[in-house]
Amino acid sequence: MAKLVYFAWVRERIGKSEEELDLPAQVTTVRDLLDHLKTLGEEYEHALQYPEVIRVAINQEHVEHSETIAGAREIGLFPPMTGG
Amino acid sequence: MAKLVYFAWVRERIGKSEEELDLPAQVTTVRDLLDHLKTLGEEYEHALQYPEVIRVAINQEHVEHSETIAGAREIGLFPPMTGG
Amino acid sequence: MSAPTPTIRVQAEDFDLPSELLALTKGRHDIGAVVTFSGLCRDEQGALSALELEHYPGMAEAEMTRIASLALERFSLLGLTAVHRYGKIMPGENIVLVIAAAPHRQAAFDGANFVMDFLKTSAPFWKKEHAVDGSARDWVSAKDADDQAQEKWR
Amino acid sequence: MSAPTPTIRVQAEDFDLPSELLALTKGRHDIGAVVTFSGLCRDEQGALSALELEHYPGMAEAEMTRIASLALERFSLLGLTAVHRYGKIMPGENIVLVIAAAPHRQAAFDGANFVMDFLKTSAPFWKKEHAVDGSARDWVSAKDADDQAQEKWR
Repeated sequence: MAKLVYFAWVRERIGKSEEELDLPAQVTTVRDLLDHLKTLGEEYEHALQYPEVIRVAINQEHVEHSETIAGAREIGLFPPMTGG
Repeated sequence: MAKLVYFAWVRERIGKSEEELDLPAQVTTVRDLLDHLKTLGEEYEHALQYPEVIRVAINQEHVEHSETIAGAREIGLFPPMTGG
Repeated sequence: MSAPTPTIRVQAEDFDLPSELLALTKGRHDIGAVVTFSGLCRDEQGALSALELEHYPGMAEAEMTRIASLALERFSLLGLTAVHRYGKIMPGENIVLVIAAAPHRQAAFDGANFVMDFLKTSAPFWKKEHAVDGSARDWVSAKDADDQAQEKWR
Repeated sequence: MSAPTPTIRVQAEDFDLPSELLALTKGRHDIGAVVTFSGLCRDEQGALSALELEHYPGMAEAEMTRIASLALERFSLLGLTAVHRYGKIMPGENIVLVIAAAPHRQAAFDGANFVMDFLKTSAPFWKKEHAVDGSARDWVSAKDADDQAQEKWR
């Protein structure tokens, strides 16, 4: 089980701010996760249409898409940041 | 007649903060002025020993040593600035 | 000497620059330069009625602390404060505050500038614009210029 | 659009950063970034009892206005304030304040930084140090680093 949290337009398009998901064993990297989520419905497809722009944090730290998700308690998906 | 004003260690070494001086006709540039002042006594010599470090303002605007002093109402002599 | 601990806060309420400044500098005689940066909500020539700031609680504080610690060490700062607001913010209101204190001026300028550049691109905040006519509510797009601004510190 | 008029003051008394900040930004919705720089008197690890600031009355204001006008135009600033004190200043006290307001952050940082670099090398102020033991009263030497800092804006 992985806890997923969504922010900004990723959250709006998926339609929820967080969820717990059972992930298939072959989903091992962030890139695998994004590909998998896109199969879960058109709201996910809409949110993750251009996966290369999606920023990802594991346990609240930025990671690359090539990173493994092994040991992740919390995975955050969001657009590029626009604070400051 | 030119009004001369002195600041910081130039003022301290000359021993006054301002004076009016009659300048010889051949004193036409700032450099001439500095050379002339050095002949007026050892306090001037001490203040202007290294004329290249002396900053000069004519009518309260910075000028180079090659500048003419014609038309100067007020000539300021001082060390490099250390404000801010 | 270890770097000082930064003051980091993420909050809905406004901040008070004078109080933050005083907290950082009071009673100290080793600080020669303090730079403050305030980011404010502009109304975009009257088109914008408000900004809504969303953030990733926990991670926002963690990233700001990480960025502040980098700046403290890199520029040998004597103190650093960073406060970022979230929620609805009206034109003219404060969004973000950074204060950097140092013995000399360039370190204070660079420290505050560095923190702002990294906050923009790394701290998990997102801005949504509310139009005056109520029609559009668009998420602000990230700017290439912000990524480039971050590059200047490499 | 012509550049705004800078606020320039040379004074013996302390200044109040919050009041100056408010005067520059109050009621405005076009300012997105404000950078303040405060220069303070350091005690040099306890060796310094005070600074004495001498200035060239009239020319100090004129040079500060000239520098401020250059910055307003070069960085398209929305507002600029520069206040410089003279007379005796104790450790921990303010010496100089610069505030730059702009639509975006880099212009505000650059505006304040530019003004400080030029104030250091062009505004007619001179600092004399008073030692704690009363023995030495030395004029501060101009720094090559300050001339170099000014060069970066060429």
